[in-house]
Amino acid sequence: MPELGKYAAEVLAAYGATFLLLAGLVWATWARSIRVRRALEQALEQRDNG
Amino acid sequence: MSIWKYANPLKFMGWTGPIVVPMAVLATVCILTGIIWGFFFTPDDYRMGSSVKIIYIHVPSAMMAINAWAMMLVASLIWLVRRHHVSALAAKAAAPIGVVMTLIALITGAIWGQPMWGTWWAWDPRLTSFLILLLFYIGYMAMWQAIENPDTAADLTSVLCLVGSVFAILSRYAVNFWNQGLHQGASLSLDAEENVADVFWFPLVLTIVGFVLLFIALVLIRTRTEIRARRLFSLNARERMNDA
Amino acid sequence: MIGLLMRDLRLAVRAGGGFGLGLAFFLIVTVLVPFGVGPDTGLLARIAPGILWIGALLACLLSLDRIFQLDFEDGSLDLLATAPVPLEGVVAIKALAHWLTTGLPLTLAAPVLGVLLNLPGPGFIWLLVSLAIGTPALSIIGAFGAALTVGLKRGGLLMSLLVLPLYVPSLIFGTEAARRGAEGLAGGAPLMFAAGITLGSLAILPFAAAAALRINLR
Amino acid sequence: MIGLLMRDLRLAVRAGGGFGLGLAFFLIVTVLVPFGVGPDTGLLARIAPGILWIGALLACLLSLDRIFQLDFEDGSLDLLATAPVPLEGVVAIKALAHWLTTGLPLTLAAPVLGVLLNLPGPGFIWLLVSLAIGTPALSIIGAFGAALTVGLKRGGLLMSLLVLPLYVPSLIFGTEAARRGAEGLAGGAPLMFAAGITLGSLAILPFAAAAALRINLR
Amino acid sequence: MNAALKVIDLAVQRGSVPVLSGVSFALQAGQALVLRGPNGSGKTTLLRTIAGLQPPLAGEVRCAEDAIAYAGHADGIKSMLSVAENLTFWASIYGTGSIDTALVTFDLRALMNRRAQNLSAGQKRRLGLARLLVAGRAIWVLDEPTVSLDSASVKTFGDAVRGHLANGGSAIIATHTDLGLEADVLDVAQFRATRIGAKDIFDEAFG
Amino acid sequence: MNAALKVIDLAVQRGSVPVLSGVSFALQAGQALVLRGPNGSGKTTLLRTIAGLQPPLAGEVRCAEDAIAYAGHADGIKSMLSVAENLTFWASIYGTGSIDTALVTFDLRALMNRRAQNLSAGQKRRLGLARLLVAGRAIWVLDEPTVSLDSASVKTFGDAVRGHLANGGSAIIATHTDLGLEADVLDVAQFRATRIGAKDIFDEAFG
Ligand code: HEM
Ligand SMILES: Nc1ncnc2c1ncn2[C@@H]1O[C@H](COP(=O)(O)OP(=O)(O)OP(=O)(O)O)[C@@H](O)[C@H]1O
Ligand SMILES: Nc1ncnc2c1ncn2[C@@H]1O[C@H](COP(=O)(O)OP(=O)(O)OP(=O)(O)O)[C@@H](O)[C@H]1O
Ligand SMILES: [Mg+2]
Ligand SMILES: [Mg+2]
Repeated sequence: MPELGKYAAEVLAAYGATFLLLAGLVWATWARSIRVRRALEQALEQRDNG
Repeated sequence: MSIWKYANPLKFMGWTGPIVVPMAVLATVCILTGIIWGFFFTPDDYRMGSSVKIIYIHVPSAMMAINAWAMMLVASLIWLVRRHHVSALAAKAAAPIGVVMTLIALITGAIWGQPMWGTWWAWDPRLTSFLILLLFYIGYMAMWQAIENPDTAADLTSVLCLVGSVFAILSRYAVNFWNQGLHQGASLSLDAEENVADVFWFPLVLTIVGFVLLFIALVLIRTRTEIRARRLFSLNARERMNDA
Repeated sequence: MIGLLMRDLRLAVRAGGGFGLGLAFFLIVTVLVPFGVGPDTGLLARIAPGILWIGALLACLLSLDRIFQLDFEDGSLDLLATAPVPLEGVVAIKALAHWLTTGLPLTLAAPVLGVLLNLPGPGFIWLLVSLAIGTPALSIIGAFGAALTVGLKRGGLLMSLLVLPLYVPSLIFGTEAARRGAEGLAGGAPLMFAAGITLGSLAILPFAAAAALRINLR
Repeated sequence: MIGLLMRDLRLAVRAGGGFGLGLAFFLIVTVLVPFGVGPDTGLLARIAPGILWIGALLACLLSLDRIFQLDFEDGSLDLLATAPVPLEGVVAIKALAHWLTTGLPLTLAAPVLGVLLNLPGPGFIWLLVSLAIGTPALSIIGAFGAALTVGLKRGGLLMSLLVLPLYVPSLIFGTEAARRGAEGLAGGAPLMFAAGITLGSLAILPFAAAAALRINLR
Repeated sequence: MNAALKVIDLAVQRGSVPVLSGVSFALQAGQALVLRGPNGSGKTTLLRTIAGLQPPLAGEVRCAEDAIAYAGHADGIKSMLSVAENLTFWASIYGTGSIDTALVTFDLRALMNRRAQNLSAGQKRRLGLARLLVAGRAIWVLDEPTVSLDSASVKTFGDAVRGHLANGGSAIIATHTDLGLEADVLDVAQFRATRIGAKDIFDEAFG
Repeated sequence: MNAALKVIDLAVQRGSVPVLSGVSFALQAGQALVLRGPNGSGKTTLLRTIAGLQPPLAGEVRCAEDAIAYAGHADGIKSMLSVAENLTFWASIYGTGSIDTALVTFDLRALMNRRAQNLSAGQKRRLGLARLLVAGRAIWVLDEPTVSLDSASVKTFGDAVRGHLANGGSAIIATHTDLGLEADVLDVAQFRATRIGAKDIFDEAFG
């Protein structure tokens, strides 16, 4: 860990907030991707069977 | 055959499938190396102290916030002129990424402003125009949300994006006129005098490249999702049609 | 087209007084501000041009959603779209009618309300001129926003959201001119910019708005 | 009655996001003010509590006209009036739904927007509390205004006109509490008055509003 | 037998102009009454008065409390809600049970999850009528219920009314078309209000 | 003789769902065509497409520029304007002359200065139809024009259509009731869109 001096709180807060936002974005993208893919597969199956 | 054939939804799904994962991996590698390099292996700035480390996330996100809108503008134009569905959906997919980038730039900037300027927020032109950009993003996304029919939504949001871009540029000038501001000038320019020191420059360029790659990877994934959702919509609608 | 303008003006007057109400809303916003920020006259004088411009802008905004919404609901818009008049013209006329019933009276009333907020003497003429030049842009931009959201239930709020960022340049140049005027400086430069925005919007937005209407009707 | 509440909340969310949009409007008003009055942070800090209260009030106001208007237009209100539920209850539930989708999110967002206007540190908590206590009055008074103007074309603007004076007491006590708080003083006394107004309105206005509705329906 | 609904010497107004006067009739349980009369003769005004939406000018409407279900020109349908959500809402308001019967009767099962926005004119009307079954009220007061319905749906509607009557309900229906119901017909044109002797103009104006 | 309106292999959509496909017919001057079909079969969608309010999914609508007058479920009447003001407005938009014939034909003379707000449902509809005469267009595209009209008014309307045809106009009318017109009947149910071969699945979704 480098010595951050008197700006430690700011730097860490900035990195922390960025990390949270990026993680949220990636998670949302991922989750929706999976959800939609499932729903589509189901719908196709239903159409072909029913 | 022109390059437009790659915009056919089926073709698009085909050629993007294999490149999504490598792209995401490459993005992660670039960002991580850049950040670790910058965070652990660069010295403090003589004036800003260790707070200079914020630059490695602030500048790339600020650039991507603007670039994402630019990409949406181009995609909207393509949709309006050539009516390639993938293009409209790519614009839709890019908006949430742009919002997050804008938010990161605003938040890191605000946090940085506290030690540097002694305030969280000042009505500096650069900051202000980012706030306006955020508003445009929110309006654009709200518009997609509010309209049920996907083609109507694509048309209307594209028109909004065009007009919005013109007004966003206008606001940028208006805001400059209004207040001269505290914010840094362009320091990535080739003009050596304003340039940041080389030690900061290399990791910064690396994170910027990483953010660009991340943006591309996310846009691809989200566009693929939107294509599937669009198809699902058609199937469901057809289904309801057949029931009736 | 004259027929359309006359009809819209008549409806604005009949439907509970288009003029009166826009004005009254403006008045009330202006009156609320001293309640909100406190009665210090020096403070009020400094914020007066800005508050008056924002008040005018909000009064304008509130009346926007009816530009096309009512005509859409009762089917008139369908009929106008199939009638032998260009939709661009319909948009322009409706924006004009909106300005005549909102922007114009607001402009004329602003100096009077300036007294309530202790607007300094030289500011009056600048405020008047800046509003006269800036409010037409508010109407045509508003017509564009209304056209975008016409089919949607509760489009009114979405429209505000879309339209307000578009209002920012006009607002900045307009208030800048009024503020410089109030401080006794020359506000010519921002006024020129405001005029440029108004002219540009008038030239381009009717087409964008007509396109949006066509999309919403189908 | 729970059914009515759930339906209204669902409609607010469906119709383009009741929450999101009220909030967004509030955000935009707050953002516009610096454009109007200029970027001087000292000046902004002084007017911040008042502007935030006025912004919340206007955001509330803009969403009022839909409390009854849509139900009136599609005939639901006729049917509710003949249904086995007291009209007073309908009014109260609709005001509650309005508060949940507007007043509550506005209250929670106000401190965040305070940052934009450089609201001084101690002001945040007072602002939050004064809004939490004051906004229910805005919703129920608004429901009364909406009931009075429900049948009228373009009643929206007339309603603003009727409702704004009724909002003045809440606004004065609310901002007074927030302003005293921001200056580091105690704002307890005005807060008590604001609470009194809210409770009084909640007790009386549902009856007045129901009476107004009955008259407007016939 | 006691009449479910009794109208005694009723006079109704619209826009403070008397439209009908001297209307009297009684409606028994199990009976349907069809109102006829040319456009503008006052059917809508009469029905709104009976439903209690506007006060009578004179005379009286006698019926049990909370017995009337009214359906007018406008359907009270929320376009943003689905068909099922619309009906469930009314079921919760009237405190009645399930919406299944209503859905089946008016052939709305297939459209159940469709937003009302996306219904055709006739489908919307069917949804509006389905509300009557959900309301569970004894007296139906219907204003041109079959507008934009196709002939199959008109028949469905007729069956629904017949079922309602068979269960001891009653109905009063204004219509211009033939519903195929065995019902008494009342022509409202005969009750047209004539100007009262203009003796005291001021009293008349404030009537 | 040249057809006034020619519809060639038309497919129409609503909410991006194909509703009808393969619709073809020709309408001669002086001819009327009645569209029939159960609720939700796609009559409204077809008429809106013919009137140019929405783009066809496939196929073509061929007719002269500015020849069509459309009248849909909603009447486009301003409730705050009087009957005469409403008509005068449309006359000025279509650049035609006087409104007298329209007022006389649809028996609106007496109501001329009444606000549209204060009309009954059928009177409003008559006002909506009177606009057709004021428009002076050759092809009338009408969606359930006789809703809420009494039988006398339906006859008046039939006469108006017959007069229009005699003058070389033509009309295409969707309705569920009998208008007493000598007109060809087209049942739209036969054109119901079926699923296209799902060869290219994405293209299908984006069709
Ligand atoms: C909310 C506040 C802020 C916002 C919205 C913001 C926005 C931006 C933007 C748009 C850029 C340009 C990126 C590009 O080159 O495309 C930028 C760059 C930069 N910002 Fe900020 N900024 C904020 C606060 C700050 C603060 C407080 C500081 C430090 C005192 C700062 C330092 C910098 C630096 C050093 C650059 C790099 C300049 C360059 O290379 O062009 N920013 N910021
Ligand atoms: N403000 C008013 N002043 C004068 N007459 C009015 C006013 N408002 C309505 N009327 C008239 O009252 C009469 C009754 O209208 P009502 O709607 O009850 O008729 P209706 O029998 O339902 O007709 P329809 O079959 O067309 O629906 C109409 O002739 C109408 O023109
Ligand atoms: N978004 C949508 N998704 C699926 N189906 C839809 C959508 N919108 C409309 N429809 C269906 O399209 C069909 C065509 O409706 P249209 O209004 O054209 O019917 P219509 O023949 O005019 O019926 P009516 O006689 O009841 O007026 C209806 O079955 C309707 O339910
Ligand atoms: Mg009627
Ligand atoms: Mg139809």
